[in-house]
Amino acid sequence: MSLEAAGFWGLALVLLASSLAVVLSKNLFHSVLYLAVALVATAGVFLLLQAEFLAAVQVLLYAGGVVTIVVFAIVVTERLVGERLAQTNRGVFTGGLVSLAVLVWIVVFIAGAKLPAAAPPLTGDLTQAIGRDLLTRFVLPFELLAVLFLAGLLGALFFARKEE
Amino acid sequence: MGLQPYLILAACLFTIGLFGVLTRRNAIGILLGIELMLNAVNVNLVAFARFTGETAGLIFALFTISITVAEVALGLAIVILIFRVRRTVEADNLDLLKG
Amino acid sequence: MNAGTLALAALGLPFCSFVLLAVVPPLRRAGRVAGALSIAAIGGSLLASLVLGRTLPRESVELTWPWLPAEGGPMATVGILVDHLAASMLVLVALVSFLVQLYSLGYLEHETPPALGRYYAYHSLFAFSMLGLVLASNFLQMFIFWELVGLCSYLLIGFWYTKPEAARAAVKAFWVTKAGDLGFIIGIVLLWGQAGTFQFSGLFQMAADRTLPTAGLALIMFLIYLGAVGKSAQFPLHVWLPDAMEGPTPVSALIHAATMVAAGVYLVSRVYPLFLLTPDVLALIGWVGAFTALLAATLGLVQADIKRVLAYSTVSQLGFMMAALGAGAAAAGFFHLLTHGLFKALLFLGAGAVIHAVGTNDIWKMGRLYRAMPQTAIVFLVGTLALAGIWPFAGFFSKDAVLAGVWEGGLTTPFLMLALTVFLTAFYMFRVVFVVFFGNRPAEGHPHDVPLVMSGPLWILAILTLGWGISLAASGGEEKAHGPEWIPWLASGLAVAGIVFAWLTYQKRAVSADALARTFRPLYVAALSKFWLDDLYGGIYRGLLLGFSRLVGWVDRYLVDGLVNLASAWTLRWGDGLRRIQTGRAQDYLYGVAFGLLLVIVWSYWR
Amino acid sequence: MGWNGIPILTLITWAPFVGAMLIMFTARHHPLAVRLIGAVTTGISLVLSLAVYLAYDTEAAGFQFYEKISLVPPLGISYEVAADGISLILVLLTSIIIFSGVFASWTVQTRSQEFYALLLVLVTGVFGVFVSLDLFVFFLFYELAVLPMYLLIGIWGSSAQVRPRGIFGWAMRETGVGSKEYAAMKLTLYLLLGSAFILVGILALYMAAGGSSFSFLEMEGAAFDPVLQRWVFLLFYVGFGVLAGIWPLHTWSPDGHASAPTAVSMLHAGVLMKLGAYGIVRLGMGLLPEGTHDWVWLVGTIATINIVYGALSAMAQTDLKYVIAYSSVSHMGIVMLGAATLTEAGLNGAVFQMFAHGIMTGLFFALVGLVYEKAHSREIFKMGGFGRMMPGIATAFTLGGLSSLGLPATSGFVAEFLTFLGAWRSAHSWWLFPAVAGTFLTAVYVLRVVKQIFWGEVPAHGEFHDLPDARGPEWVALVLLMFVIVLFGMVPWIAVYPIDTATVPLLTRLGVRP
Repeated sequence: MSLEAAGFWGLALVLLASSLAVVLSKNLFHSVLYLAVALVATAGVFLLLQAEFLAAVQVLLYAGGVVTIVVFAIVVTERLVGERLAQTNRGVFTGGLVSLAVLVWIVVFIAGAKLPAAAPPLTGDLTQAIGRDLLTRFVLPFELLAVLFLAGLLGALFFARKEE
Repeated sequence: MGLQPYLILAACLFTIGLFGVLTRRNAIGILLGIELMLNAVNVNLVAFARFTGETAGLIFALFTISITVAEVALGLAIVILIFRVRRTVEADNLDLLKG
Repeated sequence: MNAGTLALAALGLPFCSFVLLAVVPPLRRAGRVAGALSIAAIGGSLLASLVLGRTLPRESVELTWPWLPAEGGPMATVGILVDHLAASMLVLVALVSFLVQLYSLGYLEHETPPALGRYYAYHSLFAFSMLGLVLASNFLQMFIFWELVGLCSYLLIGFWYTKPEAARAAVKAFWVTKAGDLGFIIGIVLLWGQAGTFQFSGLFQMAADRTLPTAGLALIMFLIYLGAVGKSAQFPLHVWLPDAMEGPTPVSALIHAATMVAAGVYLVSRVYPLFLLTPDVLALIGWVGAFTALLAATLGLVQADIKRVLAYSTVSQLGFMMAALGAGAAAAGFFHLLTHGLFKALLFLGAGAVIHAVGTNDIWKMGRLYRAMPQTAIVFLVGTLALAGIWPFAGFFSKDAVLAGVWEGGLTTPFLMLALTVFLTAFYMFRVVFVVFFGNRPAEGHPHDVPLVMSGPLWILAILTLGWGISLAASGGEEKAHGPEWIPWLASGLAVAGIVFAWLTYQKRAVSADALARTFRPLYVAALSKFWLDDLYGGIYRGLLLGFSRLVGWVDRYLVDGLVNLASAWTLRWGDGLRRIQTGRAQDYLYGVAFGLLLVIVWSYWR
Repeated sequence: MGWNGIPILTLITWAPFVGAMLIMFTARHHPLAVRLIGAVTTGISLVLSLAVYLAYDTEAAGFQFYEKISLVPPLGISYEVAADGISLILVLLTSIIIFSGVFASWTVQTRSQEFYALLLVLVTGVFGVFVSLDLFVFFLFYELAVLPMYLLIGIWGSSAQVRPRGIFGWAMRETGVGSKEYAAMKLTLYLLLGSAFILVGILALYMAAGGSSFSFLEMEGAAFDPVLQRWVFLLFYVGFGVLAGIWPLHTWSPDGHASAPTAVSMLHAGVLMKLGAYGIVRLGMGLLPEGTHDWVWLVGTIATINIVYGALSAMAQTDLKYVIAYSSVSHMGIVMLGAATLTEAGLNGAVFQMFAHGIMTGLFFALVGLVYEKAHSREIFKMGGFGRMMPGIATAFTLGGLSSLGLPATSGFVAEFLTFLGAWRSAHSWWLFPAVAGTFLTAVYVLRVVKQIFWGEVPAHGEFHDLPDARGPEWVALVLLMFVIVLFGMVPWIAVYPIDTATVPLLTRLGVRP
């Protein structure tokens, strides 16, 4: 077993376990913490795939940003409601069945597909390539993203304003 | 290591997220499930990018991450707003979509 | 000026007056000024018609302009056709219109200025329309003006539109005449389908050349005659004319006695060459005319309203004219139209003077008026004598011609009906004369003779009636019919008998009116109920037409539209049922998404 | 392009749209400015329509003032406009009606800027339909003309009293019969159903013609398969017929017209119903000669039903607006009958009736609006004696009524008479008789209404005292419409000349003329 394989299986284990914990934990707060773990593990997967920049972004934005916001939200909500937020599941059997069916079919699909067995060797710096593409090929979506953020910002402000 | 294990890992992650979204009672819980699903997508994107040598996948993943952050922020804002109005975040009670 | 220009001038002057009154409200609201304008215009028309009548060339004059264009020449034209027939009618219409408009200045002196302006605007429109009808050179134009005079009749009957009776009478007049006009317009359309033209001259040419297809022509001419039945108040469409007396009396004199109601007779005379091709229709016209004359005369016997007596007598006299036309004596019928136009206008205007003075239409509230209004009594007597057909009044000659024509035409039974009508006419007219002007009881109030503006026209008409008769008598009566010698004696004898009988009954009271009524009880009752025709029509209108319309309306609303609503209600219900699967919870929808995803995957796998 | 280089039809079509934009963006909260913009932009359309009418060369005939801008070349969609004798008259009609409509609704209070903006947008759609030669753009304009109606009726409309009864009473109760929302929804659903048929028909022809162009002129050259023609004609007949109010698809119209605000009723009954008839004549008969021959018996027979049935239904109504609305159903029968005769006289009569009825019914709805506004009642049998208080309105109403019953010297007579002539010369000459009977029934119900409302004494119960006559801007509308009625009744050739230049080639295409 190569180092890569070992890393992959290890990370996969952590990732799946923490993900299950996210959706099953009774405590919302714990769920969020498990999410953070899952996200960091994903960053690890990215590293395995030699996408260092994305791994960094994942950790900084996702694990940092998202988790912080969610924690905030929980705190705010709990203060409003005045009690610990309970977190239960409902229709576990049906949900599980449907999810499992989806999983099975995706896996069957993947198993049937012809996929490359090994990654091609890397040519050049991926981060550099991202930077160049972002400002050339994908400059329009990139700018549109800015507009989207602006809209999101306005929306958040709108929601957050004081009740009239 | 081929592409297949990565895709299967992403599929597992995705279905776990789906399970969460389908079963969680709490709106915040649902949002967490969505995060997992999106994360699965990212894994797919990055894996494909690596195995095909096309940087577009990476950039898509970048976009996804950025947009997800915005989405989470807005989603939570909406949850809080709903909470203010309806005094609950129980998804069962949120049936405003009903015709 | 040539004949065409004169005719156009006669036609155009009232039109200009109407347009001015219609579009310049201040002028209309000025009342008497509007009247002056209208009278000046019709005066000009009268002048033009008189000049035209004197200078008329032997050949008829025809001018046409395209009206409805079509590929390869106009489909319909407008124009004027002036011949002796049109010219004489033109003079009659212009003259009576002029006198009546003048008379109205006095008769309607108490109206408000806007109402008076409106009255004269209608009158100008009527003069224009009637002159246009007379001058029409084709069937379409004839129909156009035919309807326009009908409109004026409607508007003028309803002049006092706040009176419910007047409103009802106006609408009734329009409907009944319109019913006849349905036949007229279908006839025109059919004739066009047959001959391809509306033009009188073209049709006459075809009739003369025998190129007009005769198949179905009888039906066409019958349909055209139906128009005349409505307009000229022939049985069974005569019911509107007595009710039309709700209008101001001058209007009755002009429209419902002298001119418009004669339009049917004029129509038949105008297109007589076409009617000559269909002898069956002519015979029908004669029979219906004579029957109408008799029927209306019996109705005239029992009326208490002076204007209604005159109205029934108008119907009766129109029957005379139609009978003459039907018997083939077109000239006699038209001659009677002209003389009747004069003396009936005179009678109506005289009655108007009486009504104006007494303030009621009821003859039993009048009496001994010859003392209070001698002038009116004299002119009314002149008119009555003319109507009764006493020598040497104009009516004698024309009635004589009609009777002779009918006899010569071989319509023996209609002739007997008409002879009986002569007797009845004299009787019911002198009944009015004796009751109103003589009698034993004086009228209520303080009646007085009318001012000059009203008596002037009366005298003019009286002088014309008498003068024309005297001139005819002097000239030996060239228009006199070529019938047997005994006919004038018979007619005069019957008329005198009628007068004497009326004198015995209503002046001397030697014969009791009540006893007469008892003797002819069934007839008396029937006449009082107008032979139940009005009830019949009322029943058809209210029961059949309105009832059926209500049924259709109900079907539309509740069955046709009900089905639509049923479809809509079902859709709503189904939607309501389907709505239940929409719980409104995002997660339930997500299940749908998951199933969809599954489907897509399975489908793409098995493809 | 256009006329001496001026894209005159485009200007006519889009001037109201520009007006609508100006109203929405500049004249908020300035009611007078809203009305002035409306009057000026529709006035521009009116003046230019008159110019087009005068400049049209009847000698040359055919489509004139041609403009074309390619929009989607691969699909053969282009903005292609031109006018022939028929479009010419209908464009003139539309501009007259909307111009008077702007004045007739001068007193609209609530949300007047939106009202005027929607009205003007709608008119752009109407103009567009009449001048478009590209079937795709034609359809777009058609929808543009139909859809704003929903809002116009739903927001500014008024509700009527309809008692649910009969075996379908429960259904009527459930759908809310009588309310303005019901009327708006019913009208929209009906018309959209119709446009679904039309769209299918247009696409079928587009495909059959080779799928390269939506241009009317090019489709005219294509010889379609007779079987296709038969079915597509039926699609067009039903689709456009809904808008033209053919029996039994007419029931949206009384409810819609009765609920709509004044200007909308005017426009809708006056112009929009003509869109339907125009579509049948232009697309149905113009493109599908054999289909026309297959179905003309049906078109004419249903038209006679329309005439008599509409008149009888009108007679049964007690609500003034319903009377007028049903009279439109009856009069649209004359239009369809004239078209179905396939004769020169009949077809000219049909187009003339489109114009005449448009003006007449526009006048009627304007008047009904005025009466309602002043008396706050539409119940005929509760009114009476209004002639004394509002002589102007009474005169105009009478004139409209006379035109309606086909009195000579009004435009209604010319139209009806031409149709009668055509009916008698057609293959089904019996059509003449119900048509003539219809005019008599019209006389009955119109004069009955006039007598009831304007004649007689004012009811004593004191509801209707000192009602004012029409005034100011309202007179502009009434006088204009009355003038047009009388003008086209007395000198009909000014309209028949251009119409004839369009109908004769159409009849030649239909093979009923050498």
